[in-house]
Amino acid sequence: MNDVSNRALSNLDLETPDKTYLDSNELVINMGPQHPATHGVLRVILKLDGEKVLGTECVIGYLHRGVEKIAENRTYTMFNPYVDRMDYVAAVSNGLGYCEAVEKLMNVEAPPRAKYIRVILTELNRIASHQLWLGTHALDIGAMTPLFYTFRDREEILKIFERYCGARLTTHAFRIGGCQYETYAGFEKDVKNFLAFFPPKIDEYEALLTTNRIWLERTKNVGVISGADCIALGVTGPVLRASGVQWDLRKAQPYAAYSEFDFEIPIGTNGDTYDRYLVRMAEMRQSLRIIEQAVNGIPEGPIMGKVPKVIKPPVGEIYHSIEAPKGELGYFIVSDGSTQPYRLRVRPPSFVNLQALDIMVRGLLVADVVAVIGTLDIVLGEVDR
Amino acid sequence: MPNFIMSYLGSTVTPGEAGNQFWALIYVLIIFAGVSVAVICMNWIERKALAHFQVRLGPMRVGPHGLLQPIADALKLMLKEDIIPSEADQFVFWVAPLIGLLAAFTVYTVIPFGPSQAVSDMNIGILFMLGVSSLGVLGIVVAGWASNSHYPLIGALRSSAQMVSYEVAMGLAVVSAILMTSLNASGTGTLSMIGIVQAQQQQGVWFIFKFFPLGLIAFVIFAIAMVAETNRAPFDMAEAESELTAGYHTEYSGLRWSLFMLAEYAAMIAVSSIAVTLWLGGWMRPFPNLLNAPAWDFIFSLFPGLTFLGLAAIAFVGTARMPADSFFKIQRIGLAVFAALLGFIALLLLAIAVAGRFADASVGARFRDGIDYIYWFVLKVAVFMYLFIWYRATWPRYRFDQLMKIGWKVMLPISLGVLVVTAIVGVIVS
Amino acid sequence: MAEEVKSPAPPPPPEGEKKPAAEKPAPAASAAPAKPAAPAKPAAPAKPAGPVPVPWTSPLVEKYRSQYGSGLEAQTYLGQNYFTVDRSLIPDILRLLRDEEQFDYCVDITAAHYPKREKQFDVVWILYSFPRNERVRVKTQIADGASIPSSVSIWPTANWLEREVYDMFGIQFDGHPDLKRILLPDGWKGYPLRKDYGILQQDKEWVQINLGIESGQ
Amino acid sequence: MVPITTLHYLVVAAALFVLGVIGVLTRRNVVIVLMSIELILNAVNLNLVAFSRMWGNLHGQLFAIFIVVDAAAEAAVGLGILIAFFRNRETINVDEIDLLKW
Amino acid sequence: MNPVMNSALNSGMAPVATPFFFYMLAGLAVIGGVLVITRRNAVHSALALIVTLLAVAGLYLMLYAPFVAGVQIIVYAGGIMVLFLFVIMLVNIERSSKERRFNRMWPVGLAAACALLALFVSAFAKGKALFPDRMMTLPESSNTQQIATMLYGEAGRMGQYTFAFEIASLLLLVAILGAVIMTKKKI
Repeated sequence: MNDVSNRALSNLDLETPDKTYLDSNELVINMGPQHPATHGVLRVILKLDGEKVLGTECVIGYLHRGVEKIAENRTYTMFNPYVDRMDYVAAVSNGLGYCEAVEKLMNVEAPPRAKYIRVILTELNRIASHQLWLGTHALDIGAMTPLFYTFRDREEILKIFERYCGARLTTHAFRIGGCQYETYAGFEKDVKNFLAFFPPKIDEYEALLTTNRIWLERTKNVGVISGADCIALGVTGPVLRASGVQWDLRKAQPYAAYSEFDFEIPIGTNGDTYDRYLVRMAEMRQSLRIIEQAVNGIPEGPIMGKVPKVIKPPVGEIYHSIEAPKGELGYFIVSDGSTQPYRLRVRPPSFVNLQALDIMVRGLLVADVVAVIGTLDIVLGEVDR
Repeated sequence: MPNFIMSYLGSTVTPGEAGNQFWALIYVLIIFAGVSVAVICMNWIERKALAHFQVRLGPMRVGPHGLLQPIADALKLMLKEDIIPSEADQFVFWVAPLIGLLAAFTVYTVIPFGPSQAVSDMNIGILFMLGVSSLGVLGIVVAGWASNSHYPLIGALRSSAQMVSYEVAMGLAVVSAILMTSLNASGTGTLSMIGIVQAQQQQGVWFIFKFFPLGLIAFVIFAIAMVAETNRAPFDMAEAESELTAGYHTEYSGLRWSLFMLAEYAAMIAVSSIAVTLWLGGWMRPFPNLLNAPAWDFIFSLFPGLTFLGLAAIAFVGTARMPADSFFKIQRIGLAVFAALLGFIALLLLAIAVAGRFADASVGARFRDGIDYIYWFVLKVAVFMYLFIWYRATWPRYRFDQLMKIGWKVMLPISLGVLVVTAIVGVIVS
Repeated sequence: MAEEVKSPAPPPPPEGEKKPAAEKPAPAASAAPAKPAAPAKPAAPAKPAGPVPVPWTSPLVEKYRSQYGSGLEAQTYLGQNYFTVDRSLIPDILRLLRDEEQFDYCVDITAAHYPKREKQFDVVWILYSFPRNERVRVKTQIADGASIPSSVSIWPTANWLEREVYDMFGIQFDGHPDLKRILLPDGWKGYPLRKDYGILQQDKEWVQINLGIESGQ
Repeated sequence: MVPITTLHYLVVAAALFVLGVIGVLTRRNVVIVLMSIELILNAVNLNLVAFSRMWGNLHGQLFAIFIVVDAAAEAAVGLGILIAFFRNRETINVDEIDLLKW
Repeated sequence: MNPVMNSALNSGMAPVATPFFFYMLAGLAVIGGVLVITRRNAVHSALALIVTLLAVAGLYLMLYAPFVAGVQIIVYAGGIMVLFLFVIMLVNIERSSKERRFNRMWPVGLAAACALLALFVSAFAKGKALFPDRMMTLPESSNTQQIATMLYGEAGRMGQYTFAFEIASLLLLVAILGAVIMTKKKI
């Protein structure tokens, strides 16, 4: 089938250099867990021949907090804030995934107004997550300035979150069955201001990087992965779309109110770091389109569905997944009828995408490992759970 | 003894040449102090300019607008603990920054700030400069090795390979500039730096504009090579934070580390002053031959005064806009004093310019010329410094193999090509 | 062979009486549950039973039922179809699903621990087919200590997913290229996600040796 | 202070030459042997330039430049052989390099 | 080349600084040489060699050979020594520094070197009379200028050493090829 599966994926199965020449400078280098470019506590063991990477092995688990074990000892509502701590960069979409999973388990539907609010906040969060990715990714490759531009603009989004639910990062914005808070007075005005404020800012980022000769040199044909390999390795999100696979859960299996908005799915052609950059930049623009339609068309009505005070879903198990900024974020909940989930499994996109690092990096140079880790956009909170 | 001192004042030859060790020593001290002050200002300017590129304010806390920040940094570095890794090689670890510093500063003996304002006018000026700048590589290589750990070793190997390969391109670009000096009547070129500037004066054109595209291409090659030579901006592979943590000076700390920084900035200033000397007509003011009417001389001689006046005005505006509450009182006074100082210098310079204008042949005129030479030279070097900062703000970093590819496959052939074409055109023209 | 298991038998702890889900008819395809949801337990008082898994009938299911007969059940719960398969069928049914039914994306592999059951562990594969935009789950039950063939050769993504299941539950996967702990330190003893593993429990010995502190708490 | 004549330079060159020869003959490490050869070449250069200064023409200096060129070539090839050899036999002391073909 | 230095020299009385500089540089060169062959650690002896090279460059300056001094600094100190350090680090031969430094035959080597020294001394002693006591004056125009005319010839005429110079460039080409082929792992 695809070439990836027949090559057994044992770690560090390196094609050993031919023995005729004893390699005098074969280094095994530890990158991490304290390393400026590993986006958190990820340790990558690199086997180098000079500068070329022969193979890598990721050692993870430094940030493992046992979220799934905790879930089994918390009630459904109590567990809600834990979910924000996994992918702390895109906390809102974690919350959305979890609440929708439990609603599906309980066969309850959130009211339309709540769905619209959820879509607006999730798309804002997607933009914020992509901004943070762009800033840190550009910094790893050496361009210092985009970091400050992106963080300055991300402030606007975080202000909206803070006004809406009081928190900037771990927002805990949604409840099972709908939203906790009605939108504050100037919500539509703030979002509309943001919609006007942000497009020229994206043009600023693109002016800085898209046609920047050195940026092209550092990202073109780096960390190439084909669509088939992506599917085989379970890679989802912008990385998959950059390899040419037109698949986005918001379109494939619409949830919340996504079916009511029209937006395109940007895809790349040859699955290299530059295409992933273009895809994420285009995604930011598409999110703006969604927010615009959502803000203009937000219906009136209740924001909380008919959900009992104490949530005791019926016995059974369901799997529900949403399109988080990093990829498919899934919740597999087994309920035994009690108020606490019997088993709650989180399928994190970063954890599965990180597995593709070894394939993408083989044969590249050390400087590219940093670029590829950046382009995978992994968050260690989600990888280690 | 006094005539030994005064004897030199009248002569129009550099102290080194006039065999006057005493004045040579004074020039060396002046240049050493001048470069250190320039490095300190450069540190402040780099942080502020970089900050304003990146939509932030930069150091604002220490002194008005962070003016005392470099001094604070220097003090901090001196007080910081100077750690030497356990199995590092004590002697080599100690000597490495000194080699780097030695290489960076000895280049200044040859750089002319004026027809007679240079430590010594060696007739192999350029050759000496190229030689000493290649010694800088040794400092870095040995530093990387002495720290006895993986990352500095790789950083040292990388930066030495990078500097050696760009030195070749730089050397060839310099040769094509020197070739242009020999296109005068006598047909004998010169290696001495002062000679080169005088050649540009005689030929009435800066070498960057000579045989239009050629001079410019050679200049651009040199400009790129000098950025790579000092491990800066897009070519800062050696201390690429994201991969090798800090490259060759990872294990250094405290004063020793600041020596490396001093050496890096000094090398930056040195290399850009060589570029200025070779291509932008060293200390000559713009359009020396075209607008050489005394009126024009006077106008151009006003520039130093006007620049300082401008700086003083900016400082005064700064004090005015400073918020009123008490915390800023000291800073306000400090800035006001600084502004007054700048204003005073501005007036002084204007006075000299005016005096020079009317009392032509007197000492005042020679003194005014001296100031003009230094002013124009420093202005041009400042432009280069701004370019360094600009590169650092906008460009991401080249990967190491791309860097080498450019060095060998792009820069070297082009600089060879420029050299050959310059030679041919030179033969045709003369 | 495997007795007909309607749904994972609720653990013996005092089975909460069925919380009356909202009066929503099971949106599952078949309107009335084909088999009366006669819960083995005494019928809950007046409150009607919530949505219950109903047998899932589709050509795909028919083909496999004819092929594997009793070793395979197909149910649907809240619109999500899943197979409950006997352990012996595991490698070939997955390969079949991937090759013939184009379930080319293995979304997730996970497990659940039911200490009271004779076959304690439920291993679950969540598959998705890009061409058919459809999701299916394959479940199997294995006893404690039993091993299960690894599906890394079918979907390379299974490498880390199975390592995590081993790390958390201690289920051995035969044929896995490099089965070792992924999240917990290598020398850690105990499998945290088992029900008998306390929430505050820690491998004290590992903590003392490696971190040099008395205990993590 | 007696004026510096050419003889002084010759003595210094001779000293360097002898040091180089000692280095070549007694050291075990190939890199040090190569460095000693560089020392010897330097001694020769010093002699040439001293004589060129004495006779007042530039032939000596010119020849010194040629020797520098040659030293560069010799160092490059010598180190090339060293690397090739080290990569193969993991040793660089002179006694063990006794095979013409390995 | 500045007139002042030259005229003073002709009168046989060099400015007072020269003998001091000569002895300093010569001492530096010899001490550097000794360090090169005695250091246990290869990088230390490389540094010592650099010191020697710079000292010899200084001696060239005193012998009015600035061009050769420049070439020496650029090619030797800047180029070849970087190559040596590069190889020492790349091949990280620190392991071998634990072993004995001198080979077993070192007394014989030493004896041979001393014999050579004795030969030099005797040659110098006998030939002392042959050396003219006064240095000839060096030609006026700048040193680099003359070297160029001898190398490349002047106004169309071939210089004495132009042909030799081309062969030298050929030699360098061969050396480059040799080095590359030797060190490349897989061609």
